Amino acid sequence: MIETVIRKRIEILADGPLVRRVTAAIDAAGITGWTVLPVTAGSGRDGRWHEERVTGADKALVLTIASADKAAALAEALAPVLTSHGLLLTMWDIEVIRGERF
Amino acid sequence: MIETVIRKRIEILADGPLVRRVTAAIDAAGITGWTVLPVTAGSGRDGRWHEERVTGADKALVLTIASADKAAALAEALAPVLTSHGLLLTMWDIEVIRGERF
Amino acid sequence: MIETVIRKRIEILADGPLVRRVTAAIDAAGITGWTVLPVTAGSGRDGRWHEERVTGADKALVLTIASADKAAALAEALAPVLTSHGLLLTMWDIEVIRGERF
Amino acid sequence: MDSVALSTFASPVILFFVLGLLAAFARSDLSIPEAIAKGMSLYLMAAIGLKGGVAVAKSGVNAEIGTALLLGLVTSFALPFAVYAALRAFARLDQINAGAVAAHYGSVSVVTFVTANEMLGGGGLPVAGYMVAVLAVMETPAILSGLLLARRGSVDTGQRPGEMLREVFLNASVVLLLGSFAIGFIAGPQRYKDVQPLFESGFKGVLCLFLLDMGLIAARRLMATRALNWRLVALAVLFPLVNGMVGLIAGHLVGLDGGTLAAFAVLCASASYIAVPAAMRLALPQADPGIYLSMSLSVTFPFNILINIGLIAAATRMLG
Amino acid sequence: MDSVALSTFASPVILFFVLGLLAAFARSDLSIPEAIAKGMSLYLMAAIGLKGGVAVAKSGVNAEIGTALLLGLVTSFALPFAVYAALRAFARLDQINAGAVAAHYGSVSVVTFVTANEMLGGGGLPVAGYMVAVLAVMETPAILSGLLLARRGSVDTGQRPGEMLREVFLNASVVLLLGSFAIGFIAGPQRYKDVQPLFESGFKGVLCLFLLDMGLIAARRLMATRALNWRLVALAVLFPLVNGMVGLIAGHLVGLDGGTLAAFAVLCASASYIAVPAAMRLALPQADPGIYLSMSLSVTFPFNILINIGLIAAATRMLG
Amino acid sequence: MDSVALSTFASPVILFFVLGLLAAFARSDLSIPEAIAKGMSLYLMAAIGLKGGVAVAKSGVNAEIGTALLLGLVTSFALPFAVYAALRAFARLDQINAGAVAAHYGSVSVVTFVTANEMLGGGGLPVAGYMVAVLAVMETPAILSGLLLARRGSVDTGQRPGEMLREVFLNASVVLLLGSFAIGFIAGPQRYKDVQPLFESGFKGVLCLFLLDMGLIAARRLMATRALNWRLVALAVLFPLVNGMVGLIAGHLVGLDGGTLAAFAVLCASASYIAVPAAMRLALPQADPGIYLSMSLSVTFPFNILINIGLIAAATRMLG
Ligand SMILES: Nc1ncnc2c1ncn2[C@@H]1O[C@H](COP(=O)(O)O)[C@@H](O)[C@H]1O
Ligand SMILES: Nc1ncnc2c1ncn2[C@@H]1O[C@H](COP(=O)(O)O)[C@@H](O)[C@H]1O
Ligand SMILES: Nc1ncnc2c1ncn2[C@@H]1O[C@H](COP(=O)(O)O)[C@@H](O)[C@H]1O
Ligand code: NA
Ligand code: NA
Ligand code: NA
Repeated sequence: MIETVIRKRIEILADGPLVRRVTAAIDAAGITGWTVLPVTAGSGRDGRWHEERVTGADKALVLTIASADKAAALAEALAPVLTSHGLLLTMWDIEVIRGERF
Repeated sequence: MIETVIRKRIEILADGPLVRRVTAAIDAAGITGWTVLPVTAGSGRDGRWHEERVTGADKALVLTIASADKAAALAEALAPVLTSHGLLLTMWDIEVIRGERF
Repeated sequence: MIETVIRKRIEILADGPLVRRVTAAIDAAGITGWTVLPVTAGSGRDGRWHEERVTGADKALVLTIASADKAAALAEALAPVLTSHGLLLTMWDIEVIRGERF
Repeated sequence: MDSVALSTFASPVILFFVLGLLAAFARSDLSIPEAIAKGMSLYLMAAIGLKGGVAVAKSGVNAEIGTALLLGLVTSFALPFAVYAALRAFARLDQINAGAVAAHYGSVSVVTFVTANEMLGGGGLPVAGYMVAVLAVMETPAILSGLLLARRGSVDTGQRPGEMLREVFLNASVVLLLGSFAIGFIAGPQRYKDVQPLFESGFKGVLCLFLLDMGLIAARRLMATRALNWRLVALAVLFPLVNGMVGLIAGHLVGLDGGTLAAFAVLCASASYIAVPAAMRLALPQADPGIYLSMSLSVTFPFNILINIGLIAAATRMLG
Repeated sequence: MDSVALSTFASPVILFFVLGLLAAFARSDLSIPEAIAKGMSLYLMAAIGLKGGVAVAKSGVNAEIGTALLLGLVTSFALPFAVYAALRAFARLDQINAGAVAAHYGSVSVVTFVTANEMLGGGGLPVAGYMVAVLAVMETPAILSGLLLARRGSVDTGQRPGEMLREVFLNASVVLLLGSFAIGFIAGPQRYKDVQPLFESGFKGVLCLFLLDMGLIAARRLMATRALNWRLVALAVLFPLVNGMVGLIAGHLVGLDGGTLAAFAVLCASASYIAVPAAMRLALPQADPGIYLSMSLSVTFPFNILINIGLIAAATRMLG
Repeated sequence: MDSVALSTFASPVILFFVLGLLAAFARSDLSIPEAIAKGMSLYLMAAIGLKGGVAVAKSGVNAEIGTALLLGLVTSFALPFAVYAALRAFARLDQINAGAVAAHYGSVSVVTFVTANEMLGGGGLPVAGYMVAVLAVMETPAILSGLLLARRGSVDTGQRPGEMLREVFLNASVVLLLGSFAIGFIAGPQRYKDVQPLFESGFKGVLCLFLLDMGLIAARRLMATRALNWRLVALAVLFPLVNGMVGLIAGHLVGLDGGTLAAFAVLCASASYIAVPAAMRLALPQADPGIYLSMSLSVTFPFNILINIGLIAAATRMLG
């Protein structure tokens, strides 16, 4: 059997112009990496939006895998921006292979 | 330490033309929002498909975060369509920050 | 209440040219299907990259849902490629509806 | 065979389609980004809509247009019944799949029409501008007959009827075709000049690249499908032949002629693979897309492009 | 009314915009892929940049250009103060939202400028090439005044100032507009010939398709918004009227005339919906995009395209 | 220096590349959607393929073509051995990375070829149409020699050989280049006229926008890379210089001359950054993309575009 370890997976939904700030926070938390996924539409308290990169109304999903400690540190670091800029952060436990990287 | 609460994350893979029906069900279940992610290819019992928006053979992933109650209500509401239209629904527990929104 | 069963959700981040090999491994493991999501940017030990399909520097996220047995078999099968080709594999438990398909 | 048919295989437009087919069969990884393909199809529809509208602004509106529109509506609604019967009797398809496939053959393929337009025009059979409007009205009536057939006379789709009707009458290609047709008609030949370079000079080149993509998609689907058997393949060749002849006779009877008649026959011969599949996903989800898409896109579409347009052109010349 | 205004509604460019509005209001699913829309906007900016630069290479650099640039800078910085006052007093908007909206009205809309350019040129009011540079310099000063207003005189944005300044002065459209302006200027009329077919012949056609998309986006946003009330809508019509007149008078006083004067007035009348919203997301996240985007994109933009450009053209003719 | 070299920096094509470099170095957020960039690269390949095929249809097939194709094959296969030796000895790269980099320099860059084609043609050194076929055959032999070098004489890649060969010989750009070359050849000058507006008039403009994107990508990668050192940078400048001269001499010996000779030298001087990196990911995953992409894309590519094409043109004139 292959060995797996438990890590945190964190996904953060952010406005396009804010993605750079989120990834900077991930780097600052000492996490080894991140990956950005595109999103095409959404709806929330502020109403609906639909892939309007033209008007800058686009969002992206930033995904990162980290140890529980670093994940907590990242959540802590992002907390003020989360509230002020309406980011959406979700976090859960996953198994990874070659976990020593994270 | 930042406070987190446990919510359900639900992801539904649906044919392009059906996405509107899925998001309507989410709205009807009283969930605050949803986000749509693009998908580019897939394979299932019905064979393979590959980003063919031209022939309408596209799919999308609808992601929504809700309390366990509302998630169950949504699953219940979507159940008939799930079977008849071959949607794929997965659901798991996550931690969110500022959970009072959901 | 709708009945759900527990399955594994596996997500594998791979270089574009390698996606075909990952999906072949999924098919070989006897799993019923898979879905590919696009990704637009990322950062890791090898530095940053940004949606450069022009230079072949693109990646994709392959997602598949399987029973715990098949998931373990898949992880086992992919393990050598994971290390040599720098794939990222994460895995966690989810609830699915109509679980007999997987 | 006819000069149109003969020159077919030396035209860049057709050769790019063949290149797409061959590349996919050889399992090359050549592919065109989805957004680009979608963009090209929007461009092609806007361009033929505009061109048609400008032509009608020049020629004036007349009774022939009304006749052709009506004939188009009736044919699109009626063809599925015959197609359905053949699918049930010969291919032994179940009712739901037979209804879904029938809807595709009653409706039309925009790209087949555009390609025919170029080939007929180039072969001395110019097509009247108003045929774009006929194309647009033929897209959707077949959906209704297909649903009637699939559901034993009921079109109840389990969804709000408004949603279904919107899907049918305001679907993107109908809106864009009729919209740019109206724009061409209102703007007229003089004001059209400004936008002509993009919409007219570039047209054939874009069609080449679009057909390259269609060749790739059609062949890849054919290789991946598990849903076809020889009876379905035979019907997917027979339908365009028979429907084309039906269109030729019906059009001839109401007084169409030349390229316009040929174009109408091509519309009857063609099968939808854009608007109708999307509608079927919603209204007949139990139907298998493997069947209807493979038939219309991977067999009928190439057959029309490579052979049937040439045959119809030849038959039209014999008639006139 | 003036011939420019009269012919507006028969021009394909405007008709495609109207088609987009109507299709969205009718809830059609017509849409243009995001990547295509982004590609078209880059094309339009490169094309007007080049054309402007070549025109200046022909006409030579003179004092008028310096005057116009300075006037543009001052106006973009100053307009938000008046807009802000109106928003606070009449629409009772809070300080932060009023500041954010004000920044949009001080800045400019590239597409409004491009459309005006075509309509004015076609109506006998050609616009001087250097106005592209004026357009570029007017994009960003308003962001500073908007922030000053929203933050009671402090522009501290809680972020590294470098990031904010880069966002403001090196944002994509400023770089592309000024960059291709410089390229046109360096290359000159002779070398421009090589690339003219793409950038000049195709221009109006691309503008048609781009405005189709803008119509869809503007109308869809209008239908989805919950943030507008009648006072905000009234101001979103009043601002372009008043700012356009302010621009006309200010431009006239410094000696601009003809199409160049009209184009300057259009710049003042237009509101940003690309560069400024992106900056506001970063610097004023508490401001509601529902308000500023709906006002600038869904009310002011269509009003300018459909009515105000014609009015400004008429007023310009009266002046000269 | 030569007129080609002199006029380089005033050509819009080159200026857009420089704009891309500068914008990226200044950390502007300017970027071109991936799908658009991919679409433009497909367009450029189809366009030069067609043009080349039509030219050969006009000029006829002759022995010179066979000679050039053979020379191309041999050179692409042979160059990596010299490159490998230099990488091992001077930059002390390990065997795997040296093999991977060597494969890139044996192969070719389509965009460098296209740019050279335009610049040479514009400078009175027209390139024979068949060079497109030479370009296509030079894309892949270097992959084999690179693998031989990296794996001590074995090309076993741990994957099914079929997959590897398909990747190599049916990769998208080879198929599209040779496919549209064949289409141009079959269609001939007469039928090519129909599609000429898109593929010929628009060509230089699209090349501008594509080079803008390449400038952005090259500079951003250069700034992000941690894999380069001065020895690697020096070699990334030396390789195109030396390989270009080798190509010039070899081509001269077999009888090529004028623009055709210069284009062959440019092919030798250029390094792949599309086909070869993708093959290396599969076959040599242990090799570091940071090294081979940064060298070929961020150093050699700009050096060729900005300086080396001009040098090769000057040297060609001295030869003939
Ligand atoms: N901790 C992480 N979380 C999410 N994605 C990661 C992480 N580390 C690496 N990646 C992704 O995997 C790719 C390859 O990583 P690496 O092999 O470390 O260069 C990166 O470019 C990222 O897209
Ligand atoms: N419950 C939810 N589930 C998934 N996505 C959400 C949810 N709520 C909000 N979102 C996403 O977050 C964005 C901003 O939300 P809001 O701040 O509520 O307007 C929305 O446009 C959605 O894309
Ligand atoms: N086990 C699976 N894991 C992930 N995606 C799946 C799986 N099975 C099916 N899918 C996706 O769901 C789509 C429809 O599946 P099916 O209804 O089995 O044809 C496929 O085309 C895939 O994109
Ligand atoms: Na039909
Ligand atoms: Na303004
Ligand atoms: Na080379």
